[in-house]
Amino acid sequence: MFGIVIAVIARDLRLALRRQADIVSALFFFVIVVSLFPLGIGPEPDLLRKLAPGVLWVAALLATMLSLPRLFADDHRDGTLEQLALAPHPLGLVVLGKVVAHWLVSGLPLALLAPVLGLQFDLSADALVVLTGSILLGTPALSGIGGIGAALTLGLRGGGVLLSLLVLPLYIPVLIFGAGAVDATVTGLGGQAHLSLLAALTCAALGFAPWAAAAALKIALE
Amino acid sequence: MFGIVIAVIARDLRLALRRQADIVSALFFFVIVVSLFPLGIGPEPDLLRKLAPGVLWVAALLATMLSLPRLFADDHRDGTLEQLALAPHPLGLVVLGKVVAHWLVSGLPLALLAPVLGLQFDLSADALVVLTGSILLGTPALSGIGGIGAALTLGLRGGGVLLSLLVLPLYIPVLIFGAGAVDATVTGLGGQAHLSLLAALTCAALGFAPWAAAAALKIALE
Amino acid sequence: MIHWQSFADFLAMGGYAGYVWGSFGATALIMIVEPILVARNRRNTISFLKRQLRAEARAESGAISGNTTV
Amino acid sequence: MLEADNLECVRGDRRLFKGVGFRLEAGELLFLQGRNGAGKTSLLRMLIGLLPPEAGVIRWRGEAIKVLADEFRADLCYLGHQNAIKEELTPLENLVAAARLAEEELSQDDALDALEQVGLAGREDLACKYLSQGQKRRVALARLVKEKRPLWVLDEPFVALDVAAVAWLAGLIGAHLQRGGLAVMTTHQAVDIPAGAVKELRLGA
Amino acid sequence: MLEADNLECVRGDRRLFKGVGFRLEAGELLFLQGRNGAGKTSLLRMLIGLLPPEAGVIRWRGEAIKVLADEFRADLCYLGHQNAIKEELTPLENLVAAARLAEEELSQDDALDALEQVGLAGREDLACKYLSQGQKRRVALARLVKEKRPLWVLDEPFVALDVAAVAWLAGLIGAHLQRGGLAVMTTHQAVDIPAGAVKELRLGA
Amino acid sequence: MNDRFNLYRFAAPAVFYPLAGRLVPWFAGLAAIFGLAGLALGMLVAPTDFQQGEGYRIIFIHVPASWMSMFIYLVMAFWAAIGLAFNTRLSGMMAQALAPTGALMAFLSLWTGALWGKPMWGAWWVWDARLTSELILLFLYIGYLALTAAIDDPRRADKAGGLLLLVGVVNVPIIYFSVKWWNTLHQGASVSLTRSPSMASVMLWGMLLMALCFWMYTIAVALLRVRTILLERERHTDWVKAELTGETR
Ligand code: HEM
Ligand SMILES: Nc1ncnc2c1ncn2[C@@H]1O[C@H](COP(=O)(O)OP(=O)(O)OP(=O)(O)O)[C@@H](O)[C@H]1O
Ligand SMILES: Nc1ncnc2c1ncn2[C@@H]1O[C@H](COP(=O)(O)OP(=O)(O)OP(=O)(O)O)[C@@H](O)[C@H]1O
Ligand SMILES: [Mg+2]
Ligand SMILES: [Mg+2]
Repeated sequence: MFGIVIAVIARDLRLALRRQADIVSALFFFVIVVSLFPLGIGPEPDLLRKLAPGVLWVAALLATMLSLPRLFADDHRDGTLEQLALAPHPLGLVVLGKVVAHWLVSGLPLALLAPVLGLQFDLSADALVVLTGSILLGTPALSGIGGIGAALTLGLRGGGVLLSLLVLPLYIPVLIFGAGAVDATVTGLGGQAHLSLLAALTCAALGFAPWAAAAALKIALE
Repeated sequence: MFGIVIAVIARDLRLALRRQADIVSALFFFVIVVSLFPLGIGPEPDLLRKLAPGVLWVAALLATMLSLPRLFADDHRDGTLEQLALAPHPLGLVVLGKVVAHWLVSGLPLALLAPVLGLQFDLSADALVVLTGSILLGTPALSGIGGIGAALTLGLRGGGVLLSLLVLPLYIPVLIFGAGAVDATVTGLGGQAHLSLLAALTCAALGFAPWAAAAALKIALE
Repeated sequence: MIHWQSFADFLAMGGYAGYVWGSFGATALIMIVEPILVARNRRNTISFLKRQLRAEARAESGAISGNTTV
Repeated sequence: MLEADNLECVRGDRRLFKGVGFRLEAGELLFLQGRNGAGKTSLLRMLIGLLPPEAGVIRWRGEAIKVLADEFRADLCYLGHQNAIKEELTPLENLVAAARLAEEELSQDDALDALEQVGLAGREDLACKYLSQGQKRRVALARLVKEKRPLWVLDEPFVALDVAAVAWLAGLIGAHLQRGGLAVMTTHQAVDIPAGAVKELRLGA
Repeated sequence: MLEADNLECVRGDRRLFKGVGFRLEAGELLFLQGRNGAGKTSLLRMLIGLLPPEAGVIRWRGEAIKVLADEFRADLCYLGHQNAIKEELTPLENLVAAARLAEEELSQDDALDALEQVGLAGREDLACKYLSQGQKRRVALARLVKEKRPLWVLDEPFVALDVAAVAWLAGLIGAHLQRGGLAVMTTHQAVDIPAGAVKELRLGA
Repeated sequence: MNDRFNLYRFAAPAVFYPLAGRLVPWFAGLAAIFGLAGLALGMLVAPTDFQQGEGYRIIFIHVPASWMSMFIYLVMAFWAAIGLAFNTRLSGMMAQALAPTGALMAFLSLWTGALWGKPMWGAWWVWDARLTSELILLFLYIGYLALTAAIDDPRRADKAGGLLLLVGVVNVPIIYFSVKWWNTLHQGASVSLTRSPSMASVMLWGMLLMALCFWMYTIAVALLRVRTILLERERHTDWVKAELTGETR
C-alpha cells in the first residue's frame, strides 16, 4: 500500500537532484527576499528585531509557494500524470508522496537556513530555536495546502498567479501561528501554544489535502 | 519600423484581455502579499507606517516578477517565438513591444492600486502621491530588466525560481530608490531626488534591456 | 415618534455624516449598479445567442456542407 | 472482454458522437478511424476511464469499469499523444521508474533489452531531452516491449517514427494479439498489423 | 537559389553529419530523409538560420544567409514541429495576428477563405484550445494557403493529419513549386507531391 | 427525465428557468419593502446610542452585509457539495450566480466596518481576528471567481470551483467565532438565539428588517444571474432555442 508512496518520493527526489538548480534557487529566493527588507526599510536594529518573525515567515511562505506551480505541471505536460492516474492504486497516495517530496526539497532546507538569516536580524538563541521549530512544523502544511491549489490550477494559463491567489489566503493561519510562536518567544511569553496549534494544522493538512488534491487532479485530467 | 512594436503590443494586449483573470490575479497577489505583512508582524500602527514603503515596494516587485516567466514562455512553447525570430525585422523591437505590453497589464494597474493599500498602513496623502508616482516610474524598469531574466531562463526547468534569483538582485536599485522616495516624503525630506534617479533607471532599462533580451532569446532558440 | 429635530439634523448625523452616509451611499450604489450590470449582461448574452442561432441557421441552409471540405 | 454500449460524447457544446458501441474479444484489435476532430482521442480517454461519458457504459470482463476502478486499471496499458517520459532522466531510468510507479517488476537487464529492441542501444545513458522527436517516442514505446497486461490502448502510436520503427511496432502489436491480448488503436497512417483479427470503427459522418 | 556547402552539425558531443551540401533551384523540392535522430530537424534549423552550423556555409541567391539576415528571412516561411498558434485566440485571429507580425497583408476575407480551405469552416470562432490535434495542425497550415514567399521549410508537416488533409497539403506544396517556389521538407510518411522536381537528401549512415 | 422526484423536476433547467423568471420581481419587491421599512425604523425612529452617538447607525448595513457575506458562502458550499455528489448541472450555476454578490457583500462589510472603525477605534483598519478572517473571505470569493473564470469548460469550472468552496468553507466558522476564540477589539454577538438581545428593540427590528432586505435582494439578483447563465450553458438545447426565437423577457 505505502510502497507507492515511497516509489513516488524516490522518483521525485531523484528528479530534484538531477536539477539541483531548483532547490538552490528556492533557497536563494528566500535569502534575497529576507535581505531586501533591511534595504527597503532601513537598518535600525530595534525595528528589525520586531520585524524578524514576520519577514522570515512571509519569505518562507513565498519561497514555498513559488515552487508550487511545478508540483504537478511537469508531470501533466509530459503525460506522466495520466499514467499515474491510471496506475492501480488510489491517486491520493501518489499525491501524498509528491507532497512529502516537495517538503523535503523546499520546506526542510528553508528550516535549516532560517536560523542563519535570523542572526541578521539580531534574534536571541531561544527565538532562533523556536523559529526553526516553527518552520519545520509549519512547512508541511504549506506543501499540503499548496498541493490542492496546484492541482486546481493545473493546466490553466497564468496558473502561477492564480495559484498564489487561491493558496495565500489559506496560508494565513500557518503564518499567524508560525510568526506568533517566534514573536511570543521574543516577548518572553513562550511559543508552546502556537507550536501545538501549528502541529495540529499540519496533521490536518497532511491527512486531508492529498485527497482533495487527488479529486482536483481527476477533474483536471478529464 | 515601429509598426512591428505596435503590432506586438496590440496582440499581447488582446491575449491579456482574453484571459483577464491573469491581470486581476496579479493585482490580488499584490493585495494579499501586502496584507500578509501586518499579519506576520503585528498590528501596531506606528510600526506599520514605518514599514509601508518597503512592504509596498517589495510586494510590487514580487507581483511584477511572478508574471515574468510567462513573458516569453507561452510564445516559446507553442512555437510563436521561432516565428517572431524569423520575421524580417530586428528581434529587439519585438521584445520592446512585449515589455511595454507587460508593463501595461502589470505595472500600470499596480500603480493605480497602491494608494488604496497605502491607506491600510495609514500613510499621509503626500506619501500616497509619491508612492503612486514612484511605482509608475519604476515598474517599466522592472519589466525591462525582467525581460532579460525571462529570456535567459527561457525553456529551463525551474525557470521561475531561477528567474527570481537572476532578476531580484538587479531590482534592488529600483527598490531602494522607489521605497526611498516614499520614505523621504514620510520623513519630510521630499522624494524629488529619488524620483529622478528612478526615471533615469527606467530610461536606461528600456533602451538597453530589449536588445540584451533579444540576444538571450536567440541563444535560447538555437 | 421621529427622532430628528430637522432635516439638516438628519443629514448631519450627529457629526458622523461622512461615515454614515459613506456607508449607506456605497451600499446604495452597489445595490443599484449590480442589478443594472446583471441586466445588461443578460441583454448582451441574449442578443449574442440570437445572432449565433441565426448564423447557424444560415450555415445549415447554405451550400457549405460539413466541415470536411479538405 | 471489452464492451462499450451506446456511448455519447459531448465536448464543450458540441456532440461529437452518440450511440457508439463495440465488443472486443481476446486477440482482437479495434482500429479506430475518423477524420481530424472526429473524437477518437476523446473515445480512447473514455475507454481508459479518464473522461466520464455523457451517456452509455463501458464494461471489462462483463463489469462496468467505473465499478472495477483499480482492478480495471491493473489490466490496462495506455499510451497517449504525449510520451510520459521525463526529459531529465535517461531512457533507462525512465523505463525503470515507469515500471515501479505502475507497481510492476522490471529488472535492469529487461529494461536494457527493451531499449535495445527499440533501437536506442548506445543512448541508454543520455538524458532524454537530447533525443530527437522520434527517439523520444521510441523510449515511450519501449514500455510495451515487456508489457504483459491484456489491454493496450494506443493513441497514434506511429507518429514521428521512421519506417523501420513503424514496422517493428506493428510486429509488437501483432505478437501481443497472438498472446491473446486486446488492443485499441488510432492512426492516420496506413499500417498493417501482422496476424490478429482487426475490427474497424469509424467515427463521425 | 538555395545552396548549402559542406555543412557539419555537432549536437552535444555527437557529430550528426558532416560534409552535407546541396543546391536547390526555383521550382524544386528538397526531400530530407533519414531515420529518427539522423539530424533532419537540426539541418532545417541551420537552413533557416536559427542554429549556427559547426562548419560550412548556406547561401541564398548567392549570398550567405548570415549576411543577408532580415533580407533572407523576408523570403522564408518556416513551419516547425510546433504549430505556433495561440490557444486562446480563434483560428481567424491567429491567422491575422501571424500575418501582421510577419508584416504581411492579409484581409479578413482571405483569412476566412484560407480557413475554409483547410476544412475549418464553422470553427473560425472557437478558441484553438478546443481543437483536436489534427485541427490545430490545420490552423498552422492555413498560413501556407496565401503564402507567396519563395522558400518554404517544413518539418514533418503531415503529422497528425488525416488522409484527406495529407492529399490537400501535398497539392498545395505542388502548386507552390509550380509557381517557381522552393521547398525543403521532411516526413516519415510516404506522400507524393504532384509535379515539381524532387531532390532527395538522405542523412545518416 | 426524472419526473418521479419533484426536486429533480425543478432542478431541470427547462422548468427552473421560467420559474426563476416569475420569482425575480417578487423578491425584488420584497427587498424594496423590507428595505424601506428597515431604513424608516433605523434611520428615522431609532434613538441615539448612548456610547456611539449617531455613528452606530452604520450597524443597519454593516451587520446585514456581514451576515450575508458569510451566509452566501455557506450556500455556495452547499450547492458545491450537491453538485459534486450528485453531478447536478444546476448546482454549479447557482454557485456561480451567487459568487459576485457574495464578494460584494464581503466588500461592503469591510467598507462599512472601516468607516465605522475610524470614529470608534480611531483607525480605518486593525489587524484583529475578525477583520482579518473577513478579509480572507473576500479573497476566497475572488479566488473562486478567478478560478472559474480561468477554466473554459463550464463543467470542469464547476467541479474545480466546488472543490475550492468546500476547502474554503472552514473560514466561515472562524469568522463567526473569532470574537469568542480570540480577544479582539471587534464587538461580540449581540443577537443570539439563547440570550435575549442586548439591544434596544427598535434597533433590533431595524436591523432584522434590513437583514431581510439584503436577503431578498441577494435572491433576486442571483436568480436574474442564473437565468443568463442557464441560457448560455444550455444554448444548444431545444428549450433555449425556443426561448430565443419565441418571446424573450
Ligand atoms: C473592516 C472592519 C470590520 C469587519 C470586517 C467586520 C466584520 C463583521 C462581521 C463578519 C460581523 C458579523 C458576525 C456576527 O454577527 O457575529 C460583524 C458584526 C458586527 N460588527 Fe463588525 N466588522 C468590522 C468593523 C466593525 C466596527 C468598527 C464596529 C463598531 C465599532 C463593528 C461592530 C459590529 C457589530 C455591533 C456587529 C454585530 C454583532 C452582532 O450583533 O452579532 N464592526 N462585523
Ligand atoms: N471545450 C470544447 N468546446 C468545443 N469543442 C470542443 C471542446 N473540446 C473539444 N472539442 C472538439 O472536440 C473534438 C476533439 O476531438 P478529439 O481530440 O477526440 O479528436 P480526434 O478524433 O482525436 O482528432 P485528431 O485526429 O485530430 O487527433 C474537436 O472537434 C474539438 O473541436
Ligand atoms: N545536447 C546533445 N547532446 C547529445 N546529443 C544530442 C544533443 N542534442 C541533440 N542530440 C542528438 O541529435 C539528434 C537530434 O537530431 P534531430 O532532432 O535533428 O533528429 P531528426 O532527424 O529530426 O529525428 P526525428 O526524425 O526523430 O525527428 C539525436 O540523435 C540526439 O540524440
Ligand atoms: Mg486525437
Ligand atoms: Mg525531427
